[in-house]
Formats: sequence, C-alpha cells, structure tokens
Amino acid sequence: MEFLVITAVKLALILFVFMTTLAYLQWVERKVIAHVQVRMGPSRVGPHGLLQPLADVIKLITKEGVLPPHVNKFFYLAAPFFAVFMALIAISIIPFGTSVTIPAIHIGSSTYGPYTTMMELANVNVGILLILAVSSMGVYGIALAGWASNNKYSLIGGLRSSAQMISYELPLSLAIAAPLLGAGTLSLRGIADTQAGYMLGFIPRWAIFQLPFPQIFSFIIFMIAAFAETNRIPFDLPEAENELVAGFHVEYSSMTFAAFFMAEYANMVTVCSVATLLFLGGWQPLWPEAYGSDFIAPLIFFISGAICIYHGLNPARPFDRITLPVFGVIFFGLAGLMAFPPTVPILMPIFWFLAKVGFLLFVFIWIRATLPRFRYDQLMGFAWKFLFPVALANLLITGFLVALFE
Amino acid sequence: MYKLWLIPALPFIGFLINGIFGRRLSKTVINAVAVLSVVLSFLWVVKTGFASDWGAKELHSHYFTWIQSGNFRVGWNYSVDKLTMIMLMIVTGIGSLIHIYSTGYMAHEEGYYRFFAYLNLFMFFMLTLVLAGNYLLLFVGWEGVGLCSYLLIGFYFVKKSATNAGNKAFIVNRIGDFGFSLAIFLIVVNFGTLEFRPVFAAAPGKPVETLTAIALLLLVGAAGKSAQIPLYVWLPDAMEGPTPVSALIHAATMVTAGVYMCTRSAAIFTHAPIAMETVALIGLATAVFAATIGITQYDIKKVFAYSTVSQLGYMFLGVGVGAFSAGIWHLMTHAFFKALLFLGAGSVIHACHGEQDMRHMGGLRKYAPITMWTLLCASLAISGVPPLAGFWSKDAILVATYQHAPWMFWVGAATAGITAFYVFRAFFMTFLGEYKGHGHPHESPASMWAPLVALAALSIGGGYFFNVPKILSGMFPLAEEPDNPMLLAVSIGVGVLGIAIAYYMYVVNTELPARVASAFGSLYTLVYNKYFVDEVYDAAIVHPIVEGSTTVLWHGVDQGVIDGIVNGVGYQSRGIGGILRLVQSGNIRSYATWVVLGSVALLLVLGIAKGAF
Amino acid sequence: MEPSDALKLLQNGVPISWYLTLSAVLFATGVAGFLFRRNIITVFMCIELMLNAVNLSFIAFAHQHRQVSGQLFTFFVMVVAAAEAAVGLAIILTVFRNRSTLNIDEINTLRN
Amino acid sequence: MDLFAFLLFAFIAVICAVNVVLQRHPIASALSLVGVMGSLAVLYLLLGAEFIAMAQIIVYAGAIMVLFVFVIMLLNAGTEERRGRSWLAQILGLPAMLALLGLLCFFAYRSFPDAGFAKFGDFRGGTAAEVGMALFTDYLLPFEVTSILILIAIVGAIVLARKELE
Repeated sequence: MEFLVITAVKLALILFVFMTTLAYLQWVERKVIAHVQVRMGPSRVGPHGLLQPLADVIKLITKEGVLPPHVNKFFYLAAPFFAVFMALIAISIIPFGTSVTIPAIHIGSSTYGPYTTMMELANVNVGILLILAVSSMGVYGIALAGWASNNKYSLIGGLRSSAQMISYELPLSLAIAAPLLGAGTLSLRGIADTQAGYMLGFIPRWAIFQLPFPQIFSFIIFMIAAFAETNRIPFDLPEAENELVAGFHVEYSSMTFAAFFMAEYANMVTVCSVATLLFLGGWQPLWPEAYGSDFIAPLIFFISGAICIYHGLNPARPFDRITLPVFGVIFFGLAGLMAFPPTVPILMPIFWFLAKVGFLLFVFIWIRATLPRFRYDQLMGFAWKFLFPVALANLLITGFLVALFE
Repeated sequence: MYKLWLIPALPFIGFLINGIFGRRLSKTVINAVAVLSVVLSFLWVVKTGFASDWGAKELHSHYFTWIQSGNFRVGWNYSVDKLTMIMLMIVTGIGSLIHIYSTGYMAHEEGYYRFFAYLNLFMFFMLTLVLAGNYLLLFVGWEGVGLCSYLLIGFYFVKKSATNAGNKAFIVNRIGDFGFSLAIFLIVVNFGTLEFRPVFAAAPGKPVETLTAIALLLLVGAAGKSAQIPLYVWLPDAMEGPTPVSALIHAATMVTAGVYMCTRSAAIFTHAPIAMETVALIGLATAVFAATIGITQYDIKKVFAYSTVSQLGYMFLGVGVGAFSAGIWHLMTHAFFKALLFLGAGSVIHACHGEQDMRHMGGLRKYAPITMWTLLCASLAISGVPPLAGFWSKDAILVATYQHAPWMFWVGAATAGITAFYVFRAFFMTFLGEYKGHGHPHESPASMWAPLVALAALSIGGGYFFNVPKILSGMFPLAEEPDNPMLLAVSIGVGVLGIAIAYYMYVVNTELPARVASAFGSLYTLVYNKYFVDEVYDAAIVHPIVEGSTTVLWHGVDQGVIDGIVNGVGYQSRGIGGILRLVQSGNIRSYATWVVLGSVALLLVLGIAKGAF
Repeated sequence: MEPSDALKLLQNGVPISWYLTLSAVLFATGVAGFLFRRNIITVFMCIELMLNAVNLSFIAFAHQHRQVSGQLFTFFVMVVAAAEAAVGLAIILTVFRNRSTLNIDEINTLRN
Repeated sequence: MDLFAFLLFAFIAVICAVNVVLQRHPIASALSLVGVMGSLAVLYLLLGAEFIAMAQIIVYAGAIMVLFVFVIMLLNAGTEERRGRSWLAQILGLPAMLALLGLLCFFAYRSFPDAGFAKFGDFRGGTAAEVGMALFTDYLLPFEVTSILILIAIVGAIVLARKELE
C-alpha cells in the first residue's frame, strides 16, 4: 500500500518538475541561441522573459486546433500523443540520485515510516534495453503524423525521420553496448554505481575515463547518434523548414503541435540523462568529497546570488532593482540548503546529476546555434559508412580488452 | 635445412607477381621481377651445389604428404643428387641467360607481362620436374611444362597457325602422357610406391616382362615430350612461339625432360634389354629422319627445330646403348649450343625485321658481326669439331654405340655429317653472300648479344670442362675409353666433310643446290614436305577419329540415347504434372486453406495415435 | 469454477494452459487473417502474428520447464522473422512495382 | 495480482489481434499488431523472460513493424479492394480455422492440466546474463548460423528492392 502512495508522490513530483523543465528548456534554448547570435532573446514577458514559457503555453492551449480536411482523423490525433507518451515513459526509469529516507512520523499513537525510497520511479533491471525499446517506438509518432497529415511535405518528413531514426539506432545501440561490457549490468542504477570511486584517488572512475578502454569514443558516437535520434540540428531533416516547410508537423497546430515540441525536448532530456548515467558516472561527483566536492554547489549558488545582489544594487534596467535581489535571495537560500548537513547527502547527487545533464543540454543547444544542416544523402552515408563501422570497431576493441583484462 | 623448395619457389613468386599485377607494372619492374627471380634461384642452386658438394652428398627433403590412402603415400619430396645437380645448373643457368635475352627480344611485343609470367611458371614446373623425388611429382612438373609450352607456343594467339601449333603440341603430348601415366600405374601396382629410391632398389628383383612394359610405356611418354618418332611432329610447328621460347623450352630444357626421365629410370631400363634396344633404334631413326628433313628446309627456325629433333635422337641413342652419362653429357652441350643457335637465329630474325626465310637473308656478316661469330661457334660445336662442346659428347655417344653395334655407329656418323651440312648451309645462307632481304639489318642490343657471348663461351669450353661421365661416374658405369683413332677420325671427318660440302654448294657454286634438287625431283619433294608425315597422320588418325566421334558418339550416343532418356523423362513428368496441375489453382489463399486442413488432419491423426480422444 | 479454484488462482498465479490457449487464439486469428484478407501486406502481418503466438507458447513452456532454451527459440524465431520481413517486403515492393497491385488474388503467375 | 495483469493484457492482445484481421486499412492493422506485440512483451515479463520481452519490443515493434509501416507508406497502400476468387477459402476457411483452434486448445488443456502455474518471479532464468550464457555456449552454432542468415537476407533484400538501372 505504502509503495503505491510513495510512488504516487514521486510521480507527481517528477511530473511537475519535468514538465516545468520542458517548458523552461525552450526559454533556455531561445536565450542561449540569442546570446550566441548576440541578441537579447525573449525579454518582454516577465523579468528576462522568464514568464515567456507560461505565455507560450497559454497561447498554444487557447489557440484554435485546426483539423485539416482529408486527414486520417484517428491517426492524425493519435500521433502526437503517442510521441509524448513514448517520450515520458523513458523518463520514468531514469534514476537521478541515491536513496532518500523520510524519518518516522508520529501522529498520535500511530507511527508512519521511516520510509526509504530510491530516487527514481521504477528500477528495471533491463532499464537500458527499455530505453532503447522506447526510443525505437518513438518513430511511430513522427511517421504516423507525417502519413496521417495527408500532405506530401509531411509524408516526406515522416519517411525521412523513420529512415533516419532506424539508421541511427544501430550506432546508438552499439555505442551503448560498449560501456555495458565494462559495467556488466543492464540496470541504469547499477551502471551508475559501477562508476563510483576514483583512480589514483582523484580521477573519477567514469566510463569515459574507465580502464581498460576509456569509452570516450562511444560517448562521442552516442552523442552524434542522439542528435539524430532527437531530430535536432544538424540532423533535423524531418522538419527542414526551407525544403519541407517544417516537415512532419506542418499540418499541426495548437496543442498537437505543442505535443511534438514537448516530445522533442523530453527526448533531449532523456538522452542527456542516459548519456550522463552511462558515460559521465551519473551522480558521482567530479572529484572526491575529501577534496571538498560538496562545497562546490553552495559556492556556485552563493556567488551567483552575490552577483545578483550586486547588479540589483546598481541596476542596468529599472526593474532589475526589484527582480535581481529576489533572485539573489533565492540563490542564497539554495546555497544554504545545499550546505545544510542533513540535506547534503540527498541533494549532492541530484546536484551533480542535474549539472551534467544541464551541461549536455547546453551542448545540444550550442550546436544548434552553431552548425548548418546535413544533406539527406550525407546523413545516411554518414550513418552507414562512417558511424556504424566506427561504433562496431569500438565495440570490438572494448570487448577484446575487457576479455583480456578481466 | 638446405631449403630446396626455394629453388622452384622463387620463379613461382615471380610468376605470381607478374601474372597478377603485371598488367599494372612497368616493363622495368616486370623485367626486374622475372629475371631476378630466375637469377636468384640459379644462385641458390649454386649455393646448394657448394653445400652438397655438387650432388656428391645427396639431399632429400620431405615437405608434406600430398596423397595418402592406406599404406600408399605420395609426399611432396625434393631430392638432389649429381644428375639433378647437372640438370638444375643447365635449367637455371640457361634459363637466366634466356630471360635476359628475352627482355631485349620481346621489348616491343604485346602481352609483355604475360610472356614473362608464363616463362617464370615454366621455370617453376621444370625445376619441380627436375627436383622431384618421386614419379608423381615428376609427372606434375611434366604436365606443368607441357602446359607452359602450350601457352607459349600459342603466345601470338591472334595467329591461327600459332594456336593450331599449340593445340597440336598439347594433343600429341597427351598421347605421350597417357603412356607415362600408364607406366606410373604399373609402378604403383608392382612396387606399391612411387618414390624413386625404393622403386630403383626393388627394380632388379622384378620380372623382366614387367620392367619391359614399364620401360616401354615410359619411353612412350619420353617420346612424346622429347619429340621422338612417331610423336615428333609437334616440335617443328612449335616454332610458331617466340624465339626465346623455342630456345629455352623447345631446345634446351623441356624437350630434354624425356632423356632426363629415362636416365633417372636407368635402374628400370638397364634390366629391360628389349626396351633399351627399342630406345636405341627409335633414337637412331629419329636422328637420321629429322636430319634429312633439315637439309631441305628454308625457314631458319625450322632447320634448327629439325636439328633439335635429330640431336634428341642422338641422346636417346646414347641412353639406348647404355651410355646414360654420355646422353646427359650431350644433353648439356646440346643445351648450350642449341640454345645459342636459336638465340642467334632470333637475333638474325630481329636483325631482318622478322624475316625467317633464309632465302631472303644473307650477307649479315657485315651487319651483325657478334651474332655471326657466336653462331659460328655454335655451328662448329654442333658439327662436332674438336675441341668444341659438341665434339666430346657426340664422340662419347658414338664410341658407346660402336661397342653396342657397329652399324648403328656408321649411321650415327653419317647423321653427324648431315647435321654439319645443314647447319652450315643455314649459316652460309644467312651470313655470307649479299643481303637479299628488305630494310636495313642491324645488330641486336646488348641485352641480346651478351647472352649469346656467354653461351658461345659455354659452347666452346663447356664440353671439355664439364666432363659429365666423370662427374656421374658414381651413378653410371664409366664407359671405358678405347683410344680407337679410327672412330675419332671418322666422327671428326664427317663433320668437316659436311661443312666443306655446304661451303661448296652455298658459297662457291650457288646454283648447284637447285640442280641437285631437280636431279632428285621426287625424292626432294618427299623430303621437302617432311615425308608427308603430317598428312599421313591426318588421314590415318585425326580424320577417322573426328568422323567416328561425329557419327557414333555425337549423333548416335549423345543425340540418340542420352537425349532420348532425358527427353523421355521430361515428357513423362510433364504428363504427370498435367494431371497434378488441376490441384494448383494458383490462388495463395486456397493453398493456405489446404495447409490449414492438412494441419488439422495431422493434429487429429496424432491425437488418435496418442489415444487422446 | 467454484470459489476455491478462484482463490487458488489468486494465490498461485496463472495456469500455463491459459497462456497456451491465448497463444492458440492468437494463432487462429492469424490463420483467419491469412485466409480472409486480400492485401498481401496484411497477410504478411498475419504471418507475423502467428509467429508471435508461437513465441508466446515457447516462453510459456520455458517457464513451465524452468529452462531458458524456450526463450532462445523465441530469440531465433525473432531473428528469422526479421530476415523474413526484410526479404518479404522487398519481394512485395518488386511485385508492386511490376504488377501495381497488392491483391494476392491477382498475383497468380504460378497458375499459367 | 499477476492474474489480473494476465487477463488485462491477454484481453488487449486478443482485441488487437482481431483488429489486425478486421481493419480495412493496412496501417491500422500494422498498429494493432504493434499493440499485440507490446502486450505480449508484458506477458513475457510476467513469465520471467525480461530480456526476450525487451528484444520483442526492440526487434519486432521497433524494427520489423516500422519496416512494415514504412513500406505501407511507400506504396501508399489504401484500403484493399474486395475482389476474391478463392471459393475454397470462403467455404472451407472458417470451419477449418475453428477446428484448428479447437484442437489446439484441447491439446493445450490436455497436455497441461492445472498442475502448471505461472507466477511472476518464481522463474528468473530470463535475465540477459542467463540468455547470453546459454546463447554463447550451447547454442553458439545456431547463433552464428542466424548471423549468416541475416547477412543473406540483407543481400537478398537489396538485390530485390533496388531500382533497375537503365
């Protein structure tokens, strides 16, 4: 019984955080790209455009959902929600931290707890396979959308994306298989745990550093394939604006359109989390607590808070006088929370995990701001003629060395 | 240890390189590969010679078991003794010279790399043949050189005559190889092994009839390979091939394989007197026969070809009268001067822009002096003028023949005279008098005349310095040398006489030949047309076989019986199928229904069988 | 079934025979599709359905005998199915390209 | 607990399977088939074959069916036309199918009386480790042979499906 309750609580919590993240990821993306291109980015709605996502959501919900004629209604409507569904399933098995224990509560005579639970929704011991399965199912959403729209652009987009995702799933799987050889387990938590500890006392035993064969290559291959899996630039041919007028979701509007965006960002987050768990040691800090890795988080928040206060005291824009100090206070609060001993063992793993995921997401956005788009034949040729062989070779070498040294 | 395998392996590597990549390689590279591979194997032979004290210490190396069935096994064995050593030296030494010569001679030919690939392959097989430690391996080499000879005769495959000559050589050799293989079977049956040493050790104990049969069959093989009566017809046509090929394969090495094989099998032959007698007679007959034909030919290469045939006859004569070592001696010297003759002829043809008819040559003395002097050495050597190479070996054979049967000696001596005559006839027609050809003849490049000089030196001194009977005295009884001045005088005298007549007829009194020819009109035409042997064979053997197989085998057996059976089966099955096709509606879903019904029936049957119901 | 059986079910889980029955039903459905559908792609999918049904019984047997072999058979069936799908769809493509129809009743070249 | 799971997913599977047959449009059939496969994967999990369950989704639902959908879209196969000439199938098909079903169920019950019960978690032989161990020891040869088979299939598919170059 309590299992159900705890799960429900975690579910609600994660769903809320995750959805907010998705909404704000868009804001972050716009901001980052803007600054890369030396623009302001969204800055009207709320301080620094912080309310922009909210506004977008409201706009998308209240917009009229156009249902084009001659479409296959069922699939036309089913496709976006299928996509979102698949994207959200994956999140449910991502562990993002160690265990948390809620001390026993005494209400009257009856005591509840203490409850100890892992920081994840479900611990599947074939988790990584499940991730692969879900990502392979993700194709349907896009392909169906493209086909059901009854529009040649969207059909081409759909076909392209299914071909692209099928092609890039092989290097992706192979790149995932390589670190698994070292880890010896398929459970995501288990994989993350095998990367705990340090070599020579300070080099983290993450997969990308791990002996006998550092998985840096498979990490790179994984990231490239991930770009293709999530249809991001430079592999966003399914929605190539200038040739396919936004590809498979050209016919979609309002909530259905938003669903595809949610799916895309959710997939990004999933992929980055998987990359973190597989290659970057999950929630293992970059250097040992002995050398004060626990103090880095409070330090960062304290400094940022200080900066905010400083800028609030002598503001560049009028409303900074109000907003920035507020942020500063919030940051100070976070810093204090991070430094508060009882919460440290709970928050530190989450901090490190989110830091790594955030960094990878930043890389995604950064590349989108930087690189041009591939041509379709280049894309396929790259997948089959270069990426796949390299991934295969990497897997072979890894297997050989693992067999040799273990 | 001694790495004997390296000797044939080197040319084989050359063959692989040139054969596979030759198309892309430059001529320089091809030359380097082809020549170096052979020269290296020659050097390795020399090293082996020093290591084995020139064969006095026999080397036997077994590399792997090739065939094994029951207690009968054939290994890939190479072995070296004195005989092998001599052959190795001849093959690789002359082979190297001819390779060098070819680089100059073939310089402007099509399929350059193909030529050298074949040549290297030939070297490989020839060396395998010589090194073989058992009959089967020898047979491998035997067939291999046959193949290469076929390929190289037909090298100019755009010329119909060349391809025909190739086929002819191949087919005629098949007859000989048939005999050889029969001989091998007999040996397996009677000796239970093919290795030389056990066979020869056991040979004396065997009944004479068996040995005679084996020896005669071996002789058939040898006759095919070494162009003896009645299988000599392919060799003259083989001159369609490039001249270096004629020199290497059809004069120096391959055609002497028969002699080598008979000598190698001496242990068998010596215990089969009848076979020996046959060998001697065939050899003598061939010698005379070919020599007479040689008189009348005008194609310079044909002349030398017939002289080759007759010299081979000499060798067989020597083998037949028991003077094996003399035969080998003559084989060696003949390799020297006949190779020289052919290369010289090649040089002449080169000089005359491909002209081969001697009537359009003459007066080359001025244009190609080196060729002339070297050819002169060769001609004197073949005519048995002392102290050149030919004299010693030929004299040894004749002496042995005299002890065997005087009449054979006289015939042989006469043949020697004829030989001298027609060789010098060719020489005078080519070099003296006035140039009657077209274009401006010129001396050949150094890459061509250098080998000529080397061979000339060998033709002069080779016979005296390499006294084969002494070298081989361990293996074969050294024929005691009765200082019979009469024989010596005769064998020298006929040679000189022949030269003198040739000089008179073709230099002093040049219209005499025509009158002689008209005087012996019918005889002359007979000889000029090579006794119509080819025509006779054609009428007697080829035509009947073609006719017979066309009528009986083709129309009768194949079309009648076999096709009848096949078609009958076809008709029957078509009839049955006509009935069955009614079931085949061609509709997949009907088929599926049948399948389902069938599975239901199967389940029912199984259930009933298991007593489920 | 009387309540005791129901209770037993709740405690012990699912009888293997139920799994087998399910697989039989699925298989029969596949057969039906094969028999009554005309679109060659649908027919092909019905074949896949039958394969899946058989896989289910394999897994059930594996569980029954506590052996992994049955699951391996399923694995091999999957591999074969993948190969079959690749080739089969390629054939369908060619057929469609040549005859421009997907109706198996019209694809009866074997007949004459 | 897992009785309900079984009933639920068996129900879904059957519904989807019937849907595969009844749907007029290939795409609909294909997606129903995906549903069948998904629910079967859950049943595999119940039977303790977790690796095979995942493989089922990845290979079948994720690769093979995607291929089907792909081809259907490529050929733009519409709802099928209803012209049939197989009287045999029309007449004998249904009874034959029912007979087969009946026989199969009969044998299923007869060969496995209530003795065998499948409870979630009392057979853990289906982990990736177990499967891999068996696959690379006892079943190594079949495994390698399947790889050859796949290769042949790839080549065959390419040869068949490529455009003839005029």
